[in-house]
Amino acid sequence: MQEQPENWEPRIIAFLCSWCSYAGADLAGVSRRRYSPNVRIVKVPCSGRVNPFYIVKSLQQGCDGVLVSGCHPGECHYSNGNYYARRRFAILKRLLEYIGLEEGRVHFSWVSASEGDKFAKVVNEVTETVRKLGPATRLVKHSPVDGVVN
Amino acid sequence: MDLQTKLRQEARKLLEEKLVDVVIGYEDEGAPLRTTPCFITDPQDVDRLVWNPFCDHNLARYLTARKDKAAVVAKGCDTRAIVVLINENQIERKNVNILGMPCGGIVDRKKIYNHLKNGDVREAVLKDKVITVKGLEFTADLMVDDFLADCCLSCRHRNPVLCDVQIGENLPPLDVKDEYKKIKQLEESTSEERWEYFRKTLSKCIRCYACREACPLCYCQQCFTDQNFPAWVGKTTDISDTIVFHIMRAFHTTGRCVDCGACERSCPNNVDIRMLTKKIAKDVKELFGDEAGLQLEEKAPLSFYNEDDPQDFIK
Amino acid sequence: MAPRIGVYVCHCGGNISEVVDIQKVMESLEGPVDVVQIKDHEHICSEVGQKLILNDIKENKLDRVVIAACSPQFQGITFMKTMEHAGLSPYVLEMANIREQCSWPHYDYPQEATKKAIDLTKMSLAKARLDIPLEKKVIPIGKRVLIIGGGIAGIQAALDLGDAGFQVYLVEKDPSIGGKMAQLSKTFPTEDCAACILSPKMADVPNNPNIKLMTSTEVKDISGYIGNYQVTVTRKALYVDPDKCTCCDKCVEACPVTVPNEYDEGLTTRKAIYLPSPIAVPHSYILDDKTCLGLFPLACSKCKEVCEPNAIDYDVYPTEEKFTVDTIIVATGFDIYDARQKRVYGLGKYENVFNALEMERMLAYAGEGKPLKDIGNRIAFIQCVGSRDEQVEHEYCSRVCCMYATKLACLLNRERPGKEIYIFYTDLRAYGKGFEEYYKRAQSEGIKYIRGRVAEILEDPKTKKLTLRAEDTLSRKIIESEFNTVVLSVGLIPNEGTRHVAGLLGLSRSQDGFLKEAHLKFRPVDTLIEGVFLAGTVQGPKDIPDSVAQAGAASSRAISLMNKGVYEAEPITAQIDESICIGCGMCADVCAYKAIEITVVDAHTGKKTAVVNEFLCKGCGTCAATCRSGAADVIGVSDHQISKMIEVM
Amino acid sequence: MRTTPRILSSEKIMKTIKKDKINTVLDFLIKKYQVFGPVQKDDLVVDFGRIQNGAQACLEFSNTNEPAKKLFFPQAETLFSYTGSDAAQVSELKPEKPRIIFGMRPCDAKSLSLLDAVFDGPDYKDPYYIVKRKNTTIFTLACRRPRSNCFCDSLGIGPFSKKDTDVFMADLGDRYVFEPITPGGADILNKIPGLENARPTDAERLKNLRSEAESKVARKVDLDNLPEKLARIFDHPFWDGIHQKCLGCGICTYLCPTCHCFDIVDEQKDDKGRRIRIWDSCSYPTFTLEASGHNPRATGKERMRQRLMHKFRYFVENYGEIACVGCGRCINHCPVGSDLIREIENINNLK
Amino acid sequence: MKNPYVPMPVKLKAVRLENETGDLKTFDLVFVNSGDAENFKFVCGQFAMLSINGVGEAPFGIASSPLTKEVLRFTVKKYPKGVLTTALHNLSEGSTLGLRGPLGNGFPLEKMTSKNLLVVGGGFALTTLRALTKYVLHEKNRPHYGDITLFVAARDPGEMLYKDDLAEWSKRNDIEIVQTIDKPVEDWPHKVGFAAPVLKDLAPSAQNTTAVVCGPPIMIETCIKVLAGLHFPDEEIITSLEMKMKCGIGKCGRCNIGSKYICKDGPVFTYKQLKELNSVTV
Repeated sequence: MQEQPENWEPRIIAFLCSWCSYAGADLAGVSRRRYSPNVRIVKVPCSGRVNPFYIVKSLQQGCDGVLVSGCHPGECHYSNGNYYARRRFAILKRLLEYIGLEEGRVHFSWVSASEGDKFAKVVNEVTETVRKLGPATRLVKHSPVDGVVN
Repeated sequence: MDLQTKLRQEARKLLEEKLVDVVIGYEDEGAPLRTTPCFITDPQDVDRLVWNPFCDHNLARYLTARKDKAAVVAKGCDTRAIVVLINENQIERKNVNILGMPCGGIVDRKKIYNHLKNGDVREAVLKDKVITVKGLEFTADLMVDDFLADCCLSCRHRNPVLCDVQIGENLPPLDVKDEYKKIKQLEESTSEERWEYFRKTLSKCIRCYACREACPLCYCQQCFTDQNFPAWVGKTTDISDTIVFHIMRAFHTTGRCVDCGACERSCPNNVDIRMLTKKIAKDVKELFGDEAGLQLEEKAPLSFYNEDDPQDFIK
Repeated sequence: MAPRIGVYVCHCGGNISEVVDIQKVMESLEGPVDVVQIKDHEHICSEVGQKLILNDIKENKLDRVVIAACSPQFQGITFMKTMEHAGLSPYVLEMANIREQCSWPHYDYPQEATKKAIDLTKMSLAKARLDIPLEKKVIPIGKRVLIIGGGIAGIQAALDLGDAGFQVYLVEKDPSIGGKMAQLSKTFPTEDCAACILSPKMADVPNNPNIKLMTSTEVKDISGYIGNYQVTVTRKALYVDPDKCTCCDKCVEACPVTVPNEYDEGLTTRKAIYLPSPIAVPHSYILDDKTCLGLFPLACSKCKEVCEPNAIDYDVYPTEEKFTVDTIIVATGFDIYDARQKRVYGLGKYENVFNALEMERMLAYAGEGKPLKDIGNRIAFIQCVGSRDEQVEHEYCSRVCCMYATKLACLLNRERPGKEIYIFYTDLRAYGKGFEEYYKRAQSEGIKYIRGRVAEILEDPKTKKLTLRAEDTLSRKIIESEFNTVVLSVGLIPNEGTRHVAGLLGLSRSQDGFLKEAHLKFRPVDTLIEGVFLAGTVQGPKDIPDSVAQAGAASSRAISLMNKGVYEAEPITAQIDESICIGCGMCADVCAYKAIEITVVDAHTGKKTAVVNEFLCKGCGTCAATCRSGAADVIGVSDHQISKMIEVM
Repeated sequence: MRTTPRILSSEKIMKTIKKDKINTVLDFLIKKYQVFGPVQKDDLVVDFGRIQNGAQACLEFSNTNEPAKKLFFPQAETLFSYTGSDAAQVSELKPEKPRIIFGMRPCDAKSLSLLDAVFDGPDYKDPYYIVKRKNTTIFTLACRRPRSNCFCDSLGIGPFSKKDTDVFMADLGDRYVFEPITPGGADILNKIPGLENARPTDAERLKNLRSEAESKVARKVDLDNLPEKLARIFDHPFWDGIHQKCLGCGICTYLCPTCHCFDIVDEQKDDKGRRIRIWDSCSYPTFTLEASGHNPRATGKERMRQRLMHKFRYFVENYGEIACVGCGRCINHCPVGSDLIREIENINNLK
Repeated sequence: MKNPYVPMPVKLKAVRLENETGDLKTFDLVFVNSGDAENFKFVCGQFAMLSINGVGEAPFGIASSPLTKEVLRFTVKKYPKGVLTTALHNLSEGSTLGLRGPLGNGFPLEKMTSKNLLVVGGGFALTTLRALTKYVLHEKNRPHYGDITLFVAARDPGEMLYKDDLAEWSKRNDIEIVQTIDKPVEDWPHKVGFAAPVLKDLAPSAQNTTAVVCGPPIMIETCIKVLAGLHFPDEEIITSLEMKMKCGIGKCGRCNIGSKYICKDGPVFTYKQLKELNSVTV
């Protein structure tokens, strides 16, 4: 655990499929289920839509955490997009952690439209994990490389 | 008859009978410890073809741009790359004539230079698995097998997986003890250590894209690095940009990389590129049981799924 | 020109404004020249609010609208309509969800909620800048339906649609419609005679002017999309002109070739020229060109010689026919599990082991007083043969076996009393209407149900009697007992025709191999391919009433689509940049809708690229995320847009 | 173009120091200057890096993997930054301390005079380059270990060339000798404590070492009529075959001390952005690809031709010299074994 | 030392759509700093780099005459893959952008004096030719030139650039204007056909005439051949080339033909020079 700057709050981006997880997030809100406000949501049609670049770019931009959430297996509105996503992210997550991204920056979940509670729980978990890790540094692109040699 | 002679015979036959327009193989232009790709169209030139442990290029790289019918000299890994290229519609099976070479491994020049403390090799003669290297201040006899490329040491497909003519008998399978030893070692280290390792090796990258260009499977008309809408990766040598480039290039080889080692060999700054691609190959095998380029009409692991694929990483 | 964006921040009558500092949100959006106006409103979804938007669009020439309010899932449609009223594309509207995903869950963190609301609105703004004014794609849709499969489900759907005035092409690969039901003796639980209830329906088919019946016909190819499916069928050579044939039977007498009769599961024989079944529709003799001697070369022409109406012509060939339909109902049915694969039960090896369909046929004959065979007094049924069996990779329950075994047992019992009938079952499933009562009645009639799996059957080589060994799992006793006849209650499996049609249409199959519905609960007869529906056992094992009900459902789904006259396709679809695409085909591999094809676009260079059929595409974007080169993207949720949204972070 | 001021030969007093004391020289310089020198990056790679103490320098090397150009023309460099659509803000170009490049080979030193022609030429001046150049003093280290693909001789440079440097250094085995070439070089040299005057025999010693080193430059290439020859063969079928094996990677250009093509791109996050220039390569298809989709150098043939023409003909026409210093890096590192010398010989042999 | 990479801020004063397809827009720019305006001296045929912060930079020919001090005019074609051209087209009036220049050599107006001028322009390459025409038609300059013919080719009437200018010039009797479109269109009062054949039919006299040809590469190539066939001397055929540019000052290495950089030594070349450079067009 590293030392955290004062008032630092994790900034987390979430890519939610519009049919299950986004609706699950809505349900959490409708049921006034409290959860941590650190997540910014991008609605995508399907977890299968989530290009690995979305995750990598988010990390490069300085997001402290990334969450991708879709329909449970077998429940994909588009039949099987989440199955492809699952394979893609199994590889990507392992790769990112292998190159040294801290375990706990990138998360995946299945949240259905009826799982408002689960959504809240996932967000809280993700936020807490990221909070423990502290601000992202490793993949973040800071500023110009000027000057001369490394 | 040695394999080189056989190879030349076969190439001559193919050209004379006009079965192919060109034979893509290796020739020796005199540079010690290396060969260079050659494109032979005249049967009279087939004696330029050589076959030795310095034939390290993956010539499948040259097939994608061709419209004519080409014969290509291909080692086990090269034939696997060809299989992937056929599966991905990049070449037509009928347009390529594969001269399959059972391969005992190729020499990693950098290992020799290293052994010689970066000595400047001015002459090298290969005879029966012994390379006699000469520099201005030294002469040394080196065993080929002591200087094989890393990818060859863990090679489990030394024989062509697909070919029209196989030159020579199949080699027995190599006794690969721990294919992923280096990867596992790294996996077992801490996150900080891994980050430090990759930061260090990737900071040597000068974004010359030789790894991409040498890779037979990096055939995209437009690489993601050149994409504008949106521009995913910065073009600088900022460590973040460099790492993202390598993460995504490696990711794009998922289930496709045949571990021919072309990327790493081509790197002018000795970046450990295979530590990324091999890791993915390992994961693909562990998670999905797939290995690239072994079968025609096989779908790449990312364009396929099983309902019971592992998902323990998903909340 | 730069977009002109109008932003509306909704108070939602306090639902939002009591938590989120609306003023701050609005201030944070000021600055960019393309944000023409920022307004707040108490209830932007109200009529007044919508009028405000309408007015602003006109007055301020807005061409993008960002609404920070409730969830787009909640009021999205309302605002999309507002956009349409204002003459704008509904796809240049973006909503920032600052209620469900902001003020409501974060009511106790007003500051954080405000920050989040600002970010979400800015993200919507970033996306709106790159929105394209898409329009729904309208496809005209006619009233033509292709029904593949002429079993009870196909027949029911054809009649429903034909009666409703739709033009039906009913394609059946066999010479007669009727399917498996036509082979049954009686039906459970009412014990109606199957032929008696089915044959009137079968007869209605050719009599319906709206149904074009095509028997002995197979679907060769289907291309296109809803409203425009191009169908190619192959019609087998018939040799016997059904219009001329009088079914006088003289040809049959003359025919020298005798082969097993499929209708009776091979228990009886037929000639090379024959009537497919007594209730066949069309009711005409047919000639089996695989066994007929008269065709190649002409060695025999006995049937032709005796045919008085001159209905026989050897010199005919298969023909291809093409037609266009608007929707398709797939009703290709099932096959029974080939129990010969369960070697321990000895089907095909032991004389007195039969599968249930064979027993159906035997009973049908017995019922007519023409028993095919003496089946003895001790009869055992073995349940779940090829169902609920991981060994043969059929984990599913076939749903009908418990009841048809009960039915067959009752019929056998009554046919000649004094029998001892045992049913060895795994679990007894009598869930349907009248099933439990039927089961009780069978028990009361003396049918013995034993919970236990039969481990093996041994045949006495001399007497041909069968010794069953099983464990009674209730009493925990090993049973070893001798029977005259064993009936295997075989399960239902997907058939070859289903696989073929699934391939043509790109329909996905469930793990069990049956075709997959769009949603198990809410769209049980729809498929993911727009305009293609499922009826009957093609979707999974079911009994006759369920098949008929589903056929009705499928036809009514088709009717509701076609009655509109037009089909509106979502404009959010995948898009391929041909100048970048290298035709590797990964996108096509992952497309659940078969909407992408790899096509040679430049014959000269042989350049291949992916081409999206925008009517088939549903815009899920899996292709775009799979594409390595960035050639595939989704209009309306483009990589560029999402990248800009990420940049807001 | 820069003209190098010369010092009078009477002031050319050679200095010397024992090898084991060389770190003291570096440590002294580090106090006043930003010192860059060859640093061991891994087992095989020696490259220029900032030296924080003398021990970091690796003076026993054949040549650096990458040329010295990046010290003056970095691979990525900010031209200016901005906020929103506001006007450009150019940050102070002048570095805080003067720089010394210690241990550059004569071939690389020569390359700087070629880059001067481009960036400090008669028309447009490149301030970013010029500032770094003017702020830098160069200590050339004579090359006693030419490699098998070195051909600097053929370009009139030679492993002991004293041109285009401020201080010339040579390794005498147990000692280094220093010879001031420019007044600036002499000035610095005079301030370094611990240097002794060279021995009377050292000049002779240098001469011998020089011919020894020169004899190790095994490869030669005839460049005499090359520019004229190239002018005649623009449309020769020769170009159809030569590029076949080229992968189109940027190694030969990135590692070339004289190649200087670049791209200019914008990078932005939120409303803070900057315009940067980054190395680019004429080997890349995207180099000349226009927004319309048109590409004047559409295939490897045109790109390979451009590279050779530029080095051996266009540069000569524009600046009077060949844009090559014979360092051999492009040959050593070409992944497919393309050999520049052989290509030139092939051109020379063309009818 | 002037930093040649740093743009001057300019404001977009007016934008106008030029064609029916909507991919051509004309931009009128004004300098933000008065000092820049005073120092900005250019000749017809020169170009400038326009840039948008965060997007990038690209070269465009200056379409306004040096005699018009109020605004600098550029016409930009938008390409789907052109990041900058797309961004430019999305700008609204009042936006700030950057400008570097003037760059390049411009037309050799001195050498052209007392000659007849044949100005041949195709498609949207009419930009610097507009500047040239405006310039030579100016009352101060008109007496220095002989007969002036302006030959304009476009795909269809909708793609014809600077319709207002053409209309205005048509009213004059000291310039002949020939317009042609590729395919016949109803109510088109001018010529029909591709530029080169129409030019050939027109057969302008080569006598004491300088021809200036700008257009798409294929048009330049064919028109130059026509002119050469009509005995225009190589050095009297002048053209302006385009190529991808980054620095605009002859350093970044991409826009050369032979040893000449289009940005620095061009974009204006005579046919004679091009022949020496092994290239008719790029």
